[in-house]
Amino acid sequence: MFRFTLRRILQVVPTIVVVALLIFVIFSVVPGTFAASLFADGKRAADPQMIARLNEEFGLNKPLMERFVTYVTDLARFDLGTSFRTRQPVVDLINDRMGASLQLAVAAMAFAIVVGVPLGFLAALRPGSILDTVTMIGAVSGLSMPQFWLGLLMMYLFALQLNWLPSFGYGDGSLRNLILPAVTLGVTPLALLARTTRAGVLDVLNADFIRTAHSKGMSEAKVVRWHVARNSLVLIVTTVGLQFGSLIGQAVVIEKLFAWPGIGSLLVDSVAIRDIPVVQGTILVIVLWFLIINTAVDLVYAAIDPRIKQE
Amino acid sequence: MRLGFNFWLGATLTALVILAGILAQWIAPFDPVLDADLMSSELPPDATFWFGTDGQGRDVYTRILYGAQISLTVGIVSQVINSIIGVTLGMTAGYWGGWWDDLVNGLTNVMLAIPSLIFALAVMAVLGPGLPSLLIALGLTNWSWTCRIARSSTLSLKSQGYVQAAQTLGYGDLRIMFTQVLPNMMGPILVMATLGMGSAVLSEAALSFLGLGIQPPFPSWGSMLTDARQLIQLAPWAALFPGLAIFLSVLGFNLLGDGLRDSLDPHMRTRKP
Amino acid sequence: MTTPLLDIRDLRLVVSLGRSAHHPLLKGVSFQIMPGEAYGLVGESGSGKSVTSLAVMGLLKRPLAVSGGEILFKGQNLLALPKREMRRLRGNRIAMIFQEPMTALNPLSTVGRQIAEMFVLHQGKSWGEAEKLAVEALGNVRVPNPDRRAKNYPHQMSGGLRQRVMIAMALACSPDLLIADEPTTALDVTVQAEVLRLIKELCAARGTAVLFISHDLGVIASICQRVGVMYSGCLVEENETRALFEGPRHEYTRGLLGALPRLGSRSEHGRQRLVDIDSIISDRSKLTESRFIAPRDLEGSQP
Amino acid sequence: MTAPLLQVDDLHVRFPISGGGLLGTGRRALHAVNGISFELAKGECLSIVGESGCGKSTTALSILGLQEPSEGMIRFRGQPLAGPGAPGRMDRAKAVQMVFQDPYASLNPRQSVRTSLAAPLRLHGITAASEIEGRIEAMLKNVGLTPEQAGRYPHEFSGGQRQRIGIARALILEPEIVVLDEPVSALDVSIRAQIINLLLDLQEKLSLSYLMISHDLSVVEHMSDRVLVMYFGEIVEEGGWREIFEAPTHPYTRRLIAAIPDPDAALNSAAKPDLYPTMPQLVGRSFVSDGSTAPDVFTAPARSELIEIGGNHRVRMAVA
Amino acid sequence: MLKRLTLAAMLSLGVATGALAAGERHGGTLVFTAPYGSSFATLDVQASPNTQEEFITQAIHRALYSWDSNQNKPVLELATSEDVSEDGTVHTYHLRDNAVFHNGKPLTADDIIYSYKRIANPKNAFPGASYIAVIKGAEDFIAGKAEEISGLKKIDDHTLEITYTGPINPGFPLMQNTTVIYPSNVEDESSFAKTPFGLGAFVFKEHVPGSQVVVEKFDKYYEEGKPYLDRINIVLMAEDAARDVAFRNKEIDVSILGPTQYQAYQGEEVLKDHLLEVAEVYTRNIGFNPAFEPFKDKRVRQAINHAINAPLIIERLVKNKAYPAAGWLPISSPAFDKDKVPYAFDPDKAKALLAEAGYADGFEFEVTASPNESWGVPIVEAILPMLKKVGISVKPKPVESSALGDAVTSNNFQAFIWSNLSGPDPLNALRCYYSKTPQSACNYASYASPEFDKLYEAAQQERDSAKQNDLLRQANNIVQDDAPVWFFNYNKAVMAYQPWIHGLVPNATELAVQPYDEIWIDETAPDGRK
Repeated sequence: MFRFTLRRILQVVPTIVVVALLIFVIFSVVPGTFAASLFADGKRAADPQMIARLNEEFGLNKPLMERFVTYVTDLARFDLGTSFRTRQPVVDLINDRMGASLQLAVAAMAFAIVVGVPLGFLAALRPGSILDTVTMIGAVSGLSMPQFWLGLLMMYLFALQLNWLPSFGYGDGSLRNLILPAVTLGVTPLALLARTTRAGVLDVLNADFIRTAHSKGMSEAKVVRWHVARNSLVLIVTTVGLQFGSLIGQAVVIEKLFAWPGIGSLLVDSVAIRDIPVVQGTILVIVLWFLIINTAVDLVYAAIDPRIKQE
Repeated sequence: MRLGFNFWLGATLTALVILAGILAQWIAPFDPVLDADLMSSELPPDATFWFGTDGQGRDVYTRILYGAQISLTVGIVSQVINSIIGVTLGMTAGYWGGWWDDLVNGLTNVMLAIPSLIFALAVMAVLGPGLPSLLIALGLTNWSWTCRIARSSTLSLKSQGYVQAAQTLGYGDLRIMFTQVLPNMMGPILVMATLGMGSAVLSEAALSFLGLGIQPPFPSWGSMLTDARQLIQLAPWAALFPGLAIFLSVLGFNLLGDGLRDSLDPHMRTRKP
Repeated sequence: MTTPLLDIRDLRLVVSLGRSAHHPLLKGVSFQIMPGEAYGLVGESGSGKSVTSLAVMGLLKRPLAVSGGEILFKGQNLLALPKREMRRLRGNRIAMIFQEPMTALNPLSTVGRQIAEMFVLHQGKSWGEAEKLAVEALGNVRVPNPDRRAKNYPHQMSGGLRQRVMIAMALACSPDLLIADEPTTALDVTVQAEVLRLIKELCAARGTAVLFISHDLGVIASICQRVGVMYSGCLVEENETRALFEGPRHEYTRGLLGALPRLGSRSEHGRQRLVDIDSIISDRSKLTESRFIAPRDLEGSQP
Repeated sequence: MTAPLLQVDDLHVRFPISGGGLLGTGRRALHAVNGISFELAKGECLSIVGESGCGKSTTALSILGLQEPSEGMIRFRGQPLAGPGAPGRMDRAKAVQMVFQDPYASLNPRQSVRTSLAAPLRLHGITAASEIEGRIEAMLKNVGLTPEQAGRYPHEFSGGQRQRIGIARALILEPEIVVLDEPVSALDVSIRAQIINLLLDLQEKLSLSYLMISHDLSVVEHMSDRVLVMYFGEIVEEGGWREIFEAPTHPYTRRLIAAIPDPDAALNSAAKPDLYPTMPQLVGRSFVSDGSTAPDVFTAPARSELIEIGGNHRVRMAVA
Repeated sequence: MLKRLTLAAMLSLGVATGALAAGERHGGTLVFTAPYGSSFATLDVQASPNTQEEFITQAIHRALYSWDSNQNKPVLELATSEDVSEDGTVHTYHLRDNAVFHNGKPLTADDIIYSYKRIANPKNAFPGASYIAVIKGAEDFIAGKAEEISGLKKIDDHTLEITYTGPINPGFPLMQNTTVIYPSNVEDESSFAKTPFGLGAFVFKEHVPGSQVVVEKFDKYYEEGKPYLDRINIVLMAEDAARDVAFRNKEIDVSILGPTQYQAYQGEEVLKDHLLEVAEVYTRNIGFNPAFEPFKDKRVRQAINHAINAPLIIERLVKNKAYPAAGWLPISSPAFDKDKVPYAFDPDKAKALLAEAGYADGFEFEVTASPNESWGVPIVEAILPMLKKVGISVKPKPVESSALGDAVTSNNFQAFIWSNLSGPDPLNALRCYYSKTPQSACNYASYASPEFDKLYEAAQQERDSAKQNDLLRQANNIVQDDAPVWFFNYNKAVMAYQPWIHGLVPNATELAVQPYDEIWIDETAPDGRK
């Protein structure tokens, strides 16, 4: 198991290296500069000297290869660089935002799991029932909704019309502020989880070993407890992992809409003002997060399924 | 092949979108861009303006019809690009194996690790807003699942007798891939593409919301919705109908894809995330 | 005359194709198995032999359904038994082993635990006790190092070992009847021979009757005392094994036996053609309409 | 003396297995085929028997060019068929063809019978529509199908009919050697006889050479002229069908034959042991393995050699 | 000209500060909004040119000068008086002797010298360096050629002499948030970004990144009896919709309104009486590139101005949240010409002008535009059918906001739509039409007119502000006549506030920035905030 773990962890390295190179290339050809973006709102007249000064300060007038070498050597020392805008280390900025992002992602995922998995399970145990039909219609609808539209609707309903919840922002970080964005963000993974759980449980129910279990004289409840639950867990864990891993990236729109101070909105804002070190750092962290979660899922997977370690 | 209710519902919705797109020129009562009279802005739905007018005084119904063209273009073109990339890489990787397979696998892992919305965001930032950029951005971001499916299908097809037979009969690799492998994995690829169309339409909306989608005056549903969200209280219809149009067309694509998949392979129920 | 252990009377099975359309799978099948007897059902794919066994186990799933007849086990009609009662019989008094030992075992559970489930379910043992009994059961099917093997997962075992695990599981509660559905088809010949020998010996020792289902006449011959030949949902002929092989009466049985290349039957002078079954059978569609040929029709007595 | 039709000389096939080492990059080699040599004469039916994983299919795939040999030579009429100097796919296609085991997986579900048969002809330069049609018609007749069935798709046929189509496809380029990979094992008993008969008829009619891969010894006995018994990548015994079936010498061969569930043997329990006289005494020699325990597939086997023990009959022994 | 402004200002002041007589009340928490982004870039405000950070500056920091919204001009803040030399270049400041930094250090001339040197330090590359550049010797310092800024001279602890490069009004550059004064006794400069110390009425308390900055009353603030508030939460909220909901839920005390909300709020009984409006110093316009053939001809540019019904767009699309533009200088500018009429909407005249110029059949051009709802693509969409009627086809060329600046300053456009600063200093505002101003600086439309230049240069030399304004007014009218841009509107900024809030002022430079030390909350405020 140790070797397996170590191997999975080391396999992340090449991927993250390629991602790092890829985003460097992409953002080295992006039009617009941070310095020029300072004048975008028209609130002050453009100042070519200042633009030149800032570009020099940020090393943007150095040759691409030189910038690349700096970028790579910094990365090798786990240094994500310094933000153009805030002049703080990018790591600090991300640190500041990570808590809110994690809160949102964990809450959304918890909501999705708590609602989605039982629904999918029950639907699979009674295929064709009203519960099944409703769940699956709900799931496909959930997957078909534009997220920010849903968020806007919820915002108006629960915050403005019913006055139950605050509409926006992090506030003091209380649960009340978290509910709307988390629920909105959780809808997609919820729908997916309900579907995959149902599919996974149905697949297990159709497996030969379930027939064996029945042939042993097991009751339905025992079959589910002893054999179905654990076996369908493999698929559920995978889906949860994939979703959880990509949730921080997916949260961009929701964070923007609900003014949630996560790294998704940090990314979008930084793209808009071309704060390239922050953009690169944020994407790297989002990707790293995805890879870590996936590796963790693989390890959990291996703990559940003894076949994996032997691959 | 038995196609269920879902498929037919999905097919109907999709057909409506396609019809709206094709017939827009003839059935739309107004011009989507030029028939903008500020004097008649934000009118509620009535006999003239079936879905009301937007903030610019344009007929929402007309723009929704034309918007279908954009959504379809976005959905279909981006998925065609995705499928071509995914199938080409996946099929050759599965068929040839070796270092090429390792390389494609690595690339796929990288693409999977970058959330597609973020990748699209980056591509849009480089290319600038607009339809061609959007097609490229969405076409480049979602091929990894197709690639994986193409690769695994190829691997399993490769051991099928008829592919081996083709090899022993002297077929070249490319000929085998195109005549023996490709036609027999079109099912799952088609399913992926159909489901991908839905997510492309949603991505278009999300990118529009982030200010990086198709920009006006093109009446894309995503940008209509984004523009109209400011008017949600003054002219809710301007936001309601584009939102509904997105929802129903994506629902159509999803149901169509689900239905196709269920009929092709009842065991392939698990959907890509 | 003893009462049969299993008495299947005019069993009819359909597959429903919609609200009212049915397609018959079994068109009235009757046969009996005596206590301790090994009975073979032989037939080609689609002849209905497997669904017969599932019907006995009560494991038919939609769209398959029993449409008529009785399955009497020790005089009790299994088809009329409440679910709970049927569960108590299943595994305990009637056990089953399946064709694919890879998929018939839960891949995420140790084999020891899967055997132990039998003792927990039917004998009310604690898990600890049951696991010990499971090791014993593995020893009984001659698995080497049973205590180590009990901790293995199915994928860590060869096909032959897995099938032994299935046998250990099936025989755990010393059932009265063991249903074996093509248990050796997926195995290599040498392994097959060992598994067959094991089934034969263990059942003989426990006095367990066997309903053995196979498409392979050789396998059936090596294990069963009596054989029923099925074709297209009907039992077309039934006889003692030796009698059936030596003197097949039904044209289908004759064709089947003739079509079989038999070891040692090749003559000195080149290769002879095998019997083409279609040259014997006049009209396949009429095969099942012809009269069922049972031994009593020929000899007037029963074994 | 003319070269034999097919000559396999010291064929080795090893598969690299990834997954070893810390990063999964370490490679071990699975020894699938370990130096087998044999010849196939014109018009002969040579069978390779053995249980799953013994390397018999890998050997066949190497001959067909579907598997690159790690070592050794395969020659067709004296010309290399694999390795350096080997001909292209096109030439090999006219020399060797294959009939596959699973009739359900061996036909492209999206191609009609006509397409399946016409495409190889076109590929090999036959473009005249009338000639193509004529050859398809003749071939379908040969395998017991009617020309009218050419327009149909595989799913419209039964398993036996599909296998006939598979045979037709293998024969359409008029190859000299046909590899039969378990040609009847997936078929129902009653169909088997028809396909076996068909194969025997075609061999005679078209003077084909068969290389048959099978684990079903009764079919092997029925069809073969000579038999190779393989066990974990090596030939352990080789001989004419009579030698193998009437005087099996290697313990594995004996186990294999004894395991066949043969109705006659089962019913006459006394018959079988008599078939096999006691093992011939080979002074100073011993068998490397008796075939009851599996050797390690990741290492090359212990040194051994095939010893001639009678006319046309050889058995593998440890090197003295 | 001040008449119109004061009128507008008084109207709003009446609303906002009408209850003055009732007596200011001390205590309470103000929940203020920062509407320009989802984060504060840094708490080291000297480093940040963004409006967003001005909300912090306003609470925590003070600069040498400050903007007096009521007088509509910069006034001395940290000095009680100044002496100006004959030629107007040397200012001697007498600093407040009661001003204390939050870290306890009293303000001295050293702090100002320290701060200006920090801002101009070439190693820092701070945006405020351009403002410091008005001090003599600063250019050399910024370029790294000098150790000191020669124009800065400490006379004693509370007297500072600054020599400027010319007879300018130093109030405009030295009131910016990037030129605020930091204490000179902080060792680790990086701590300014975490725990800022200033001279302002409020002390930094807490920063929740991406959410809010909390400040609390500073007991030793130099103005007697101020501030009134105990605490201010400066909450980040960029989404209009979110702000709207929050304001209606009384979660926030003030909200900057967009056009649709302005219209909605005006129609609602409970909201309409608590709106603060001001004409801001921004002019929205479409700039024409004279390098593009049709735009070479003045008649074409005038025709476009005639062809577009700007008042209609302002009424329907901008919901009256703007004033139609008569020329470049806005209503709140001291050089605004109230008698100058805007281009009339007259398509026939436009057609005639186009025909004269040889474009009777029209032409096609691209407008580079950002997504901004008030001066971006939506406006281009609105003029599109109007120009079509006179034969001109317009195509929006959408770019991201950050790319707009690049496209315009690199002269890579046929036309662009933008909102540009046109005040409060009219001399500085009209610099953008002076032919010696580089295109990339702010002469985006590459305007060059000898008559304009002559008037502008005269205005530069004029010390009398009335005469200077008169010269600039004439220059502005020349620009209007030449129409290098389509004059669209001047922004009307609107702030909604809760009824319990008092002391807000109509800040024409940026309405969202308010003097926190003047604001107080009355009894009707919700319990938690009283």
